[in-house]
Amino acid sequence: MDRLPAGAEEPGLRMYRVMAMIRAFEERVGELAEEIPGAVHLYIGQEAVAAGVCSVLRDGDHLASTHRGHGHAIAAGCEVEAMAAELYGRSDGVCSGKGGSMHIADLGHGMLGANGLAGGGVPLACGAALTARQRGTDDVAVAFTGDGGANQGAVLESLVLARMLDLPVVFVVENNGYAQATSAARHFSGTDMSARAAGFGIPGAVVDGADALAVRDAASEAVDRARSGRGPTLVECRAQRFHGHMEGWDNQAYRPSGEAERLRAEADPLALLRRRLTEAGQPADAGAELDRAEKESAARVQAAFDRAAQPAEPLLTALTTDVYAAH
Amino acid sequence: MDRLPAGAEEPGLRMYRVMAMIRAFEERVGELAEEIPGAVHLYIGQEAVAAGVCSVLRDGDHLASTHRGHGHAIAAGCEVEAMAAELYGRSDGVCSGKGGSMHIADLGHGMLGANGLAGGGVPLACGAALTARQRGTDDVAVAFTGDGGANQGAVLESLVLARMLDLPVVFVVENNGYAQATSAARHFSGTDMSARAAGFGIPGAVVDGADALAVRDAASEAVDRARSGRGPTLVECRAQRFHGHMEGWDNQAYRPSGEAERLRAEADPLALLRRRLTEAGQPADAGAELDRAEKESAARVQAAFDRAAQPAEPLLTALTTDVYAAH
Amino acid sequence: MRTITYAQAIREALVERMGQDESIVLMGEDATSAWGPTQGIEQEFPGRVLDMPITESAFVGAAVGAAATGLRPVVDLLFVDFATVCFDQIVNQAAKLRYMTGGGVRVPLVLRAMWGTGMRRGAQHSQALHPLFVHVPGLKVVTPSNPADAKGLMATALQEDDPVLFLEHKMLYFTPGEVPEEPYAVPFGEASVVREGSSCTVVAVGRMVQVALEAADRLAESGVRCEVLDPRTLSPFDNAAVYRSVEKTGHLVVVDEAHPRCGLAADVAAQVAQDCHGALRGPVRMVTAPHAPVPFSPALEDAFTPDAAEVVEAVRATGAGEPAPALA
Amino acid sequence: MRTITYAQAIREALVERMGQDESIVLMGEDATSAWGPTQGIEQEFPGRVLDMPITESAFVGAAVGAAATGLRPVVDLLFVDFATVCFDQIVNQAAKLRYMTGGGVRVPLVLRAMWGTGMRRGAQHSQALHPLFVHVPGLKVVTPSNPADAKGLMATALQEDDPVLFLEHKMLYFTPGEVPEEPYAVPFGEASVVREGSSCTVVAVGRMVQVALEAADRLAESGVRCEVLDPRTLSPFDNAAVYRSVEKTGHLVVVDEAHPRCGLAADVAAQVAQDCHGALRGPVRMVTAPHAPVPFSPALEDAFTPDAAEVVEAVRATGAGEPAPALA
Ligand SMILES: Cc1ncc(C[n+]2csc(CCOP(=O)(O)OP(=O)(O)O)c2C)c(N)n1
Ligand SMILES: Cc1ncc(C[n+]2csc(CCOP(=O)(O)OP(=O)(O)O)c2C)c(N)n1
Ligand SMILES: [Mg+2]
Ligand SMILES: [Mg+2]
Repeated sequence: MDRLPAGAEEPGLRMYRVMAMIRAFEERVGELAEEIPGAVHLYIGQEAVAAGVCSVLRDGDHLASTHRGHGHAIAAGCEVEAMAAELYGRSDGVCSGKGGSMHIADLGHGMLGANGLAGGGVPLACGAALTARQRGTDDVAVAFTGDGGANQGAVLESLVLARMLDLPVVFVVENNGYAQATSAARHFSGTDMSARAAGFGIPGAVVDGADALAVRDAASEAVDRARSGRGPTLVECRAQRFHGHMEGWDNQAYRPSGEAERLRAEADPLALLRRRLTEAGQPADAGAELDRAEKESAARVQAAFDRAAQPAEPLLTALTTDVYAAH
Repeated sequence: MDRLPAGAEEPGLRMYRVMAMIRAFEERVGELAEEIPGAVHLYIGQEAVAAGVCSVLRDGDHLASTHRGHGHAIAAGCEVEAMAAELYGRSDGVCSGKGGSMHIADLGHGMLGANGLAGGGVPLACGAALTARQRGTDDVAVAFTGDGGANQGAVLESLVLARMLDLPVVFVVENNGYAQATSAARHFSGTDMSARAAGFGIPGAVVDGADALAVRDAASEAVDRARSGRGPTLVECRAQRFHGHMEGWDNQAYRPSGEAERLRAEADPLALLRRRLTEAGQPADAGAELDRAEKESAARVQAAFDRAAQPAEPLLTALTTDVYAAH
Repeated sequence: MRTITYAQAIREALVERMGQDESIVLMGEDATSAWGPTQGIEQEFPGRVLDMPITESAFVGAAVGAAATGLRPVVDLLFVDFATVCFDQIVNQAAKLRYMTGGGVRVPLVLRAMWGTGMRRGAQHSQALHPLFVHVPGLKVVTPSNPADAKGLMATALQEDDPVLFLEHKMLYFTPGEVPEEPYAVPFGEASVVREGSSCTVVAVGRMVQVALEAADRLAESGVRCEVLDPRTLSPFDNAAVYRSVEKTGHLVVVDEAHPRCGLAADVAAQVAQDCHGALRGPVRMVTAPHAPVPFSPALEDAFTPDAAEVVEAVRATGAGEPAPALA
Repeated sequence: MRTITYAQAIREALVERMGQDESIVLMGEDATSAWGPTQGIEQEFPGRVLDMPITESAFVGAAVGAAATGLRPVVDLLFVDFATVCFDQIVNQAAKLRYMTGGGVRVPLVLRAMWGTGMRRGAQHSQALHPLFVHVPGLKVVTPSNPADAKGLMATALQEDDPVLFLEHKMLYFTPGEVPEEPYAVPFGEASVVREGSSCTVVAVGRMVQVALEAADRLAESGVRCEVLDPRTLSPFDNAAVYRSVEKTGHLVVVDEAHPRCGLAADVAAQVAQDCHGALRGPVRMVTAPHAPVPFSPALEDAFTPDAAEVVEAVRATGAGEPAPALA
C-alpha cells in the first residue's frame, strides 16, 4: 500500500506523490482515450480519496474497487507500467491483458480488483476482512463504492453482514454527485450514506473528499476501529469528478453548465493539498518537492504509455488459460 | 380485502373474524401437517399483523407476502376452501394446485402471492404501487417481509426505489424474533428496521404486532400517507411465532425453553383483542359474537379441509399449461 | 425502401406502441437521458420514462409487479451481464408467476439488454447469457440480427403477455437496413431463411448471422451452398424450420457466440440429432466461443468470437458438398 | 464395508478435511444449527462455522473475497434456487476473478446447495439449475449420485483451487451406501460406469442414475443391455468416457431432471452428435423434465420428473437392441 513514496516522508507529501501520479496517469489516459480499447472511467478530481484512505493501509490489508479504479490501484501501490500495459490489453499487463481498465487487480498489493458491477466489489472486501477475522490478524479491508453503487443490494447487505460479524472493514462511499447522469441528490433522495450506516448500527462519517488530510483522518479513525476489533465504519467522501462518467461518451448535459470547470478551479484536491503543504510553517522547499513529484509522475506515466502503445504480438494461447487453476 | 366479514361492523370485530379464521386455518394445517404435501410455515401468533394491516386496505390495493403467507391471504379475502385445496395440490385450488402453500396468490383479492424467496415479494409490491402512481389512482400496496428477509438486498433496494419514486407502498416488517433459528437480535445486530428506514428517508414506526388495534392504527397512518401521495412508510410489527419455523422440522432448540408456551399464555393476539372487545363499555353480547366467529371459522375450515383431503383425479395435462399466456 | 439503423428501428417500434398503448412505461438507469433506442422518448411521452436508482432487483421486481397489475413495463438492463444482480426477479418471479398461480397472473414485461462481444469491455460487460434465459421456462428470448426484424420483433414483444428478454447485440446498433415505415410485427417462433441453399444448414444467432453469410459467400465459391437460418426468437424456437432445412441439406452447423457448454448451439444440435437423425449425412458442428470468460485484450476478444473462417471449416467438417458416398 | 448415508458421507469428508486444513470455514444461514451434512460440526470445530444473515450476495461475495485471500470457505446456499439472489457473485465474481486477473487470484470456494424435485416444495425450491452453472466458464459443477461418490467428490472439492458448485440432490440425503472409512478422493472429470452393457449408453445425472438403473433392469428382461454412465462432475465433463461407450453401443440416451432447452441432456447429446456421428446407429434421445416450472401438486411433480418408463421408451426409440439393418 502507499508504496510509491520512499520511507520516512511526511504523510502529506506521500499522499501528494500518490495524487500526482494518479492525476498524471488519468490525464494521459484521457488524452489516449480514443486509442485505448474499450471504456475508461477517469478518477480526476477524486484523487484525495484513494490517496487519503490508502495512506493508512499497510501490507496485509486489502481493498476492493469499482469501475473507476485506476486511482485506487495506484494508491494501493500498483505499478503504472503494468497498468498502462493492461489498458492496452498487452500480455505484460498487470492482468496479462485479460482484465482491462475495469478489472485491474493485483493481489500482491492487496488490490482485489476494480469491478464491472456497481457495488460488486464490496462483498469481496468483506471477505478479505473475514479472512483477517478468522486468522486473528489485525489486517483490515477497504470497500470502495460510488454513490450510485451504494444503492445496490450487495452493498446494503454487506452492511448487515459486516455488523453481524463485526468485520474489520471500512466502507468508503465516494459520493461524486452522480451515478452516470443521475444526481446523487435524486438517487439518495436527500439522505446520506453515513445516516444509512447508522441505521445498520455502523458508525458513519461524512468528509470532504477533496481534502486528502481530512480523508486520511477519517480513514485513520475507521481503520483503527477495524484493526482493534471494533468492527466496521462507513466513511462517505464528498468528492467530484471533473470528467464525464466515461471518456468519449458522456456530453454531461445533465450537469449545470460550467460545473466541471468551476470544480477544477475551486475544488482541485491537488491544489488544496499543495496549499496545505506549502503554507506558512511548512518547509521552504516543500513546493519544489511537489513540483518534482509532478514532473516525475508525468515522466514515468509518459514512458509507461509510450511503451504500452507499442505494437505487441498478442499471446493467443492465453485465450483459454487461467479459466481454472487446474482442470 | 378484509372481505370475510359483513358490511357495517366495527373494525375490531371484523379483525377478530379475520384472526379467528386465520387461527382456525393454521391450527388445522398444523394438525394435518404430516399429510399435507411439502412444507407449511404457520402464522399462529402473528394474526394481528395481517388482520390489522389488511383492515385498512380496499379493492384496488395490493399486497405481496412471504413464505409464511396463509394469514395474509386470508386477511386479503382469499377463500379458505380454495386455499385448503391448494395446500393439497388439487386442481380446484386457488392456484390450480401448481403453487402450493408457499405460492398462494389471488389477484382478484389483490394478493400478489406468497413467495419462496426471502424478501422476494417486496419489489413486486413496489410494482403494484408503481402501477397506481402511473395511473394516478390512489391505490396502495403493502409489502410484507419477515425480520430475516428484511436483510435481503431486494428489500433494502426497494426502500431506495420507493423513496426515489415516492411510491404509495407500505413496508410491513413482521419481526417475529427469528429467521429460522437465528434470532433477530443477532441478525439485526441491535438495530431495528424503522431506524434503518429513517436512514433511507422513509418514516418508520415500531408497533406491538400482537395488538390488532395498534397495528391497524399504524397501518392506517401509513396507508393514508401512501394514498395521499406522500410516499412510503415502514412499519415494524413486533410479533411472535408460536410454532417452529416450519411444521415437522424445527425442534426449536434455539428458543429459550417454554418460550412458545409462555407466549401463547401471555401474548396471544386473539386473547388480547377479545379483551379489548369485551371490556367495560363494549356491547354486552360482544363475547358471544366472538365465540360465534370462532365457531363459524372452525366449521368452515373443517369443511374446507375435509373436502380438500378427498382423493381427487389429478389433471395431468396441466403440467405444461400456464407456462406462457400464449406461445 | 427507407434505410435506418437497428437502434432506430427498435425506437420506432417503441414509439409506435407507446402511442397505441398507454400502459407502456420505460424504466432504467438514466432512462430519460439514455442514448440508443430510447433516446429522447421522454420528450415524446412525458412521465412515461422513469429513471431508476442502481437497484436492479428492486426495479426489475417492481416491473414484474407492475406488469401483473396492469402496466406494460419495458426495462432497460443496459448490459445483459447486469441481469445477474436481479436474477431471482427474472428467473423465480417473472418467469414463474403465471405458472405458480395456475394462469392467474399475466406478466407483460420486456427486459431489454445489450449483449455480445466486440466493444472491448472485458469479462463482465460482454457476455451472451441467452442460454441461461432459454433454459428457464416462462421466459421468451428474442435477439434480432437486423433492423427490420428488430422493429417487428419489438412490436411483437410489446404485445406479448409474457416476460420477454429482448437482447440487442451491441455491435449491431449502428447497422443500417431497409425497414418499412408502417407498423408491422414479426411473430415469435418463426425463423427466417436468410439465404437459401442445398448443401448445409447453418443456424446463426444475432451478430453471427453476418458471420454465417460471409462464410456462405466463401463456400459458394467452391460450390457449397449454405442455407442460413436466423431463428430470431430463441425461446420459443422454430425447430420445424431447422428440421425442414436439414431434411433438405443433410448437414447442420450452429453458430453462436455464447459459450459451448449447455449453450444454444448444443441445444439446436441435440434437437436435430434426436429428431432428424435419418436426414443427417454427417456430423453436426457447433461453432461457439470457447469455455472461457470474455478476455479484454482486443486480439483475444477477436479470437474469442467465432468468425467466418471457423464457420467455413465447420461446414467442411460436416462433409457438406462432398459427393454422397456410393451405396454399399 | 460399512454403510452410511449420502449426508453422512458428505459430512465425513468435511470433517476429515477440516481436520487437515485450517483454512476451511463453513458459512451459511443457521450454519451452526444446520441439519444434514454439517450438523454438529460446530462443536467439533468451534469458531469455524459461521451463521450468516439472509444476505446471500454479501456472504457469497465475502466467501469469494475470503477465498482470494487465504481461506477456503464452504458456503451452504440451502436450496440451489437461492443462487439466483447472489448470481452476480457466483457468475461474474467467483467464476471470472481468476481469468480477469490473468491467473493472479485463486478462488478455492465450495458452494453447497440442495437441488431437484421430490420434496413437494414448488417452483422456487425444486429446481435443477446445473445447466446454468455448467454454461459458465470458471465454475466447476459436481453432483454425486451415491454416498461413496459424495464423500470422494467432496474431498476433492475441498482441495480444488477453483469455485465448485457442489450440488446435493435433496432426495438422496438419506440414501445409504457402502463408503470406505479411510479418506479418499474421487477426481473431477471422471465419469463412472455404473453398469456395463453393449446395447445403449445411458448417461444419467444425480438422482436419475437410480432411474436409469431401474430402466436398465427392465430392458435387460428383453435382452437390451444398457451401459449406465454417471458423469459425477458436470463441469469438467468426461466426454471421453461417453464417447468410448457410444463407440461400443452405437446408441445414446441422456437422462436429466433439468429442463430441456440448453440443458445438460442437450449438451451431452450435441457433443456426441458432433464427435461420434459415425458410431451412432440411431437417433440420440433426451429424457428431461418438461419446459415448465416445477409444479407443486405431487401428482404433477411426479409427472414432471423423468421416470424409468420414459427412459425405457427412449432407449427403445434409439433403436437399441434391434438387429442391425442388413447392408444394402
Ligand atoms: C449492477 C450494475 N448496474 C449498472 C451498471 C452500469 N453503471 C456503470 S457505472 C454506473 C454509475 C455508477 O455510479 P457511482 O457508483 O456513483 O460511481 P461513479 O461512476 O460516480 O464513480 C452505472 C449505472 C453497472 N456497472 N452495474
Ligand atoms: C433468498 C432466500 N434465502 C434463504 C431462504 C431460506 N429461508 C426460508 S424462510 C427463512 C427465514 C426467514 O425469516 P423471516 O424473514 O424472519 O421470516 P419468518 O420465517 O420469521 O416469518 C429462510 C432463511 C429463502 N427462502 N430465500
Ligand atoms: Mg458517483
Ligand atoms: Mg422472522
